[in-house]
Amino acid sequence: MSTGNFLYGVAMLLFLIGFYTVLARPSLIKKIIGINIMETSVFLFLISVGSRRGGSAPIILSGVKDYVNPLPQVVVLMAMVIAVGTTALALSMAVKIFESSGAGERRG
Amino acid sequence: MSLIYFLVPFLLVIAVATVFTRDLLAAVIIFSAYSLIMAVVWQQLGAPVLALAEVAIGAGVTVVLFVVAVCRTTREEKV
Amino acid sequence: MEKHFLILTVTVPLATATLIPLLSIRWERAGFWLASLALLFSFGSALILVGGVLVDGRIAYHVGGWAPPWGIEIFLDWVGAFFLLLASSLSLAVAIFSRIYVEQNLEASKIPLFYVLLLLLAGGMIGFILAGDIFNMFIFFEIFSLSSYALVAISGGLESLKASFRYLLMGTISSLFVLLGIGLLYSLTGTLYMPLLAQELGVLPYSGAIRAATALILVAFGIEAALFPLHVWLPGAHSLAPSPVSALLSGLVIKMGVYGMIKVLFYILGGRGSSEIGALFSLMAATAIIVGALFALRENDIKLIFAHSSVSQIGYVILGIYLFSYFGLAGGLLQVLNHALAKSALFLCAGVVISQAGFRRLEDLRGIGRRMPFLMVFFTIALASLASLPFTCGFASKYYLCKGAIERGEFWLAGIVLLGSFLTLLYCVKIVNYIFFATPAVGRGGGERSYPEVSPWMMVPIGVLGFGSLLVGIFPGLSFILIKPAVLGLLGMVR
Amino acid sequence: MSAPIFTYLPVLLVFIPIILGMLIFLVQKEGVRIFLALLASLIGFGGLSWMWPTISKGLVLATRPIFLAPEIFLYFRVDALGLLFALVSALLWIFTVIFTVKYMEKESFKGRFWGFLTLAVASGIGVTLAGNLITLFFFFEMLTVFTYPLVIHGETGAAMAAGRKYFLYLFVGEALLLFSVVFTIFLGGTVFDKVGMLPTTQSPNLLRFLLFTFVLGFGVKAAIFPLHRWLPEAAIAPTPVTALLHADAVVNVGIFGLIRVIYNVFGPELIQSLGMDGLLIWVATVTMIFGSVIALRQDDLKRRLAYSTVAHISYTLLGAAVLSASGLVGALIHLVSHAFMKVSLFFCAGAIDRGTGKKRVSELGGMGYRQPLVMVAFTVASLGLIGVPPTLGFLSKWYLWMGPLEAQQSIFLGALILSTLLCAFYLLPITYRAFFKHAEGPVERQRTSWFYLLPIFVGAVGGLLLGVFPKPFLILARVVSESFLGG
Repeated sequence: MSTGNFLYGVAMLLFLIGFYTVLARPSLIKKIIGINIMETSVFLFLISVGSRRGGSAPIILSGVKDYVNPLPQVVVLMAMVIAVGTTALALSMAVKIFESSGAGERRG
Repeated sequence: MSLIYFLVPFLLVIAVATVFTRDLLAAVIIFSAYSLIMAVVWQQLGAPVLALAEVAIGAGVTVVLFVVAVCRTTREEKV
Repeated sequence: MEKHFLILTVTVPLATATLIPLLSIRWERAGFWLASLALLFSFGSALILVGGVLVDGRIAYHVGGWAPPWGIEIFLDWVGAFFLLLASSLSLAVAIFSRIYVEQNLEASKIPLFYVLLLLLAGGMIGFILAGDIFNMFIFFEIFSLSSYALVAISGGLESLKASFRYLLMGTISSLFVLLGIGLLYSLTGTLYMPLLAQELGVLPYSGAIRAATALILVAFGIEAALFPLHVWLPGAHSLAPSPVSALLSGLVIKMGVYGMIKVLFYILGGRGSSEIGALFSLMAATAIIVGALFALRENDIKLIFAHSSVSQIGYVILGIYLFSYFGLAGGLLQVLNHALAKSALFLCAGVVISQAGFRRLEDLRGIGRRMPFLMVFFTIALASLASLPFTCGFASKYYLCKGAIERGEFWLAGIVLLGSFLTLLYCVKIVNYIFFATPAVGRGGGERSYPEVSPWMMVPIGVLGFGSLLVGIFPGLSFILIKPAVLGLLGMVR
Repeated sequence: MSAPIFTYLPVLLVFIPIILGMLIFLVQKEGVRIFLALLASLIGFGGLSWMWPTISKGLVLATRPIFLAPEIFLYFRVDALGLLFALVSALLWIFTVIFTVKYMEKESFKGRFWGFLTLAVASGIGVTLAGNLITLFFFFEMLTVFTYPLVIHGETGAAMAAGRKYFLYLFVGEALLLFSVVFTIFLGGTVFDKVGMLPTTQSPNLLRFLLFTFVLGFGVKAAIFPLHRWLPEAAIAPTPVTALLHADAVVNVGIFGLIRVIYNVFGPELIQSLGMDGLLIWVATVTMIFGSVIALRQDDLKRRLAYSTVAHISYTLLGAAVLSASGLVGALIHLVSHAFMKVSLFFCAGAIDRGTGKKRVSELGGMGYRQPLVMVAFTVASLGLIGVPPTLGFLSKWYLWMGPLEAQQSIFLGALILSTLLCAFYLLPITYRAFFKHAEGPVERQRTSWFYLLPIFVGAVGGLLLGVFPKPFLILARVVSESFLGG
């Protein structure tokens, strides 16, 4: 089993764990944690797509020939920033929902 | 690479632990550990910049946000 | 020359959004004026760009002067021009409408935030339309999604917060699906630039990985477009958002999901696997048409009726796209135009009623047509267009959809289209009955309710949308200036 | 006939009344509204009669198509069939307007009523002048839309219920119709310029299916059994509206559509080779007997007349479906005669209702004394509908009887005769009761307004006069049958 496929499987599992959290856990904060787990799993997937066995960081050094592909990393970096924004927005909503309903739990 | 094989089960266990911890503050702290391990995995995969970013953003900023939110709402998760 | 407008039409709204918080410390109305000016600029440049497309067919701009595959390209072609024109004009109309609405319905401290989010939403959508590689599509997708979650929640009511949270959860899952799909496509081809991607994918066999990537992205855009089983977030979010926001969400944002689907199906896949995808999605769209209309028929709150009706109407669009034929696609695009104009006019009218009279249930609307005749005439024009009566845009779009379905030999789909428009007619008539053919509701004092004058800031956008609806309704051929080459272009990509 | 206005005349004839109708909504003064409504009807009738000399020579007046979108174009083409229906509508329209002036005097929302009345009849004329399926469908659906506010004009619970039924029936029909229209255009035909526009090479079952949806689509409006239920319900509407529904536009337009489908879309040969003519004839026969029997049992005068319409409209369908020359002529003449008589009868019912408040047949005792002129007209119109010489009704029945004979289907001749007898049974007792039975309670003679009497007598006496001088409509009907069945 190559590292790549192994990591794809791990990412899949983490994604499902996150998905379960979003669907099944009643607490809003837990749901947001679930979203974060899903996000990191997708990032893990993207990074493992870009990585090569024995590849080095995409920094030009003398003597290094085999770089990992930098493009997925750029993608992940931007997606991470967006993820923080989403998390912040979601958390502020959760706080407001808690404040105006008196409980952080979602009903219905 | 062997470090990854060592870390990944740990990652999964921690993720599951985060999900099933009733105390939200504890869950958030476990989640920060999850982020740190994830950062190490990424570093191993040849993405040191991203690993750094994950430490700063995932285990740093996000967790702070979570802690603030938990403090302003409630610690326990009702089922 | 006009290709510089390509980048400006995206960046001006986004940049203005950052200016608003600064300026509104001193200048109370900074939000409104800056947003309107920025969107006016976008609209103007959209017109110039569409002019350019009419001449050249496709205009592209390389950000920073780097050509793809290294640099980032944004481009506009016929399909894009069609959506760009809609997005920029509707956002402008909504921004103008918001002036009075927001002052009456939001706390003063939230008004600058409202316009910031509005600009981010508009800029994000325009960027999404123009993006030349799928990753930029994803970024802009996130920008406008995030701002639309925030806009739904902006009034701060518990119900709207909950609706917005549900929207956020589904939206985030959808964007993660997009990201996963992008990752898969990248792992297969090593590029994110759409033409190259299409080229590389064209060489590869149609494997499970391509199928998985397609499915992920299509499902994600299906969530955004509120396709039937994925639509659960829509009724709450669209009915509880402030009315101008609902207008923009129903009129435009869900169409971005459709646009995304078009991009994936034609620009990236080149129509590959259209039979299996088409069968599944047209089934979902058909269900959406019927179920959405039935739910709308059951509801009693005007904004909820319109929200459910959006599910049904977007079903037509998606049905048209998955027919993969000239008439199907033309009908789908025409339906985009029809629904954008009609539904946003309806939500704006509902906004006026809610804001001026303070109610939203059908029983309270009794006889309102006699109190607000002009507003309600526009309202009725929009309803007629939704219900696809003759001499409305809706008729032409349903006609083409029906034709497309019959051409494919799928009589049942033609039947669904007609049944759907019959059900639409039923709920439209239900509303019209309350508005025009019922004794006016009694106010608290015992006499007929009185209504304050409607400000021209609100009437003008509604009037423009209404007249636009009427104009394209009587001469749907006008929109074929863009639709025909757009559809031919799309079909040209099918391999 | 090279005057440039002549080539645009059909367009103007449809759109000027529509624009006038829309203007009515903006006008506040009742007098101006009446003027506009009357002007619209006069323009309609004037323009149509101006075309009569040309069309009756067998010529056709076609305008340039106006393209709204690819494949969707407005195209007007006046042939003898269209002109015949349009003339009847326009002529009765004028008198409906006159009747309405007095009838709706004390009602509220008159602006709305006048506006929609004008729009509805104008769309009805639009259907008859349409030259392609899309135009026909456009005006057909607009007719339904504009009639709906008229049906629910009273805004009472009963009116809304009737409106709902009207709406449900007609729009389901229209959905089916749109399907058939799109399908026909897909098969390659849209313009009514030849007999039988469909390619005969198509699979027969597909064509049968298409004919079936067409018949359902138009049949709802033509109130053929079992799709007729909305028509008696809609009798709750004000009398001018019932006149509009039964004689002026709505039902006529339904039957007009069926004739277009039988002759222009399919063509007699195709219908025969599909073996569908029998089906149409049976549908017509069942409707005819069924409508008459139900009418016998109705006590409400307007409902009795409504079921009579169900029966009589299918005479026309029967005549058209036997696919013989005299059958078709008879069908068309019967349509004219029925329109005149039925308008008169409904106006009588309206005048009785407004004058004495009586709505039921059983309450009409002594009415011959209270409103003698009205009842005399009622009797004349009844006789016309039954088909007593020398009314137009006799002429039409004569031709109608010839139709099945020519086509050697004498069983339908029996049905026609039976239905005529039933017609006498449900109409003549009303006259008998009015003149020879005494009323319960006080009885005084009433003066009936000329706004009522003029339209009533025009209908009744018009039918009588046309029986003696049938030329204007008979020529048109002959031209129609020559063009469709080759003389």
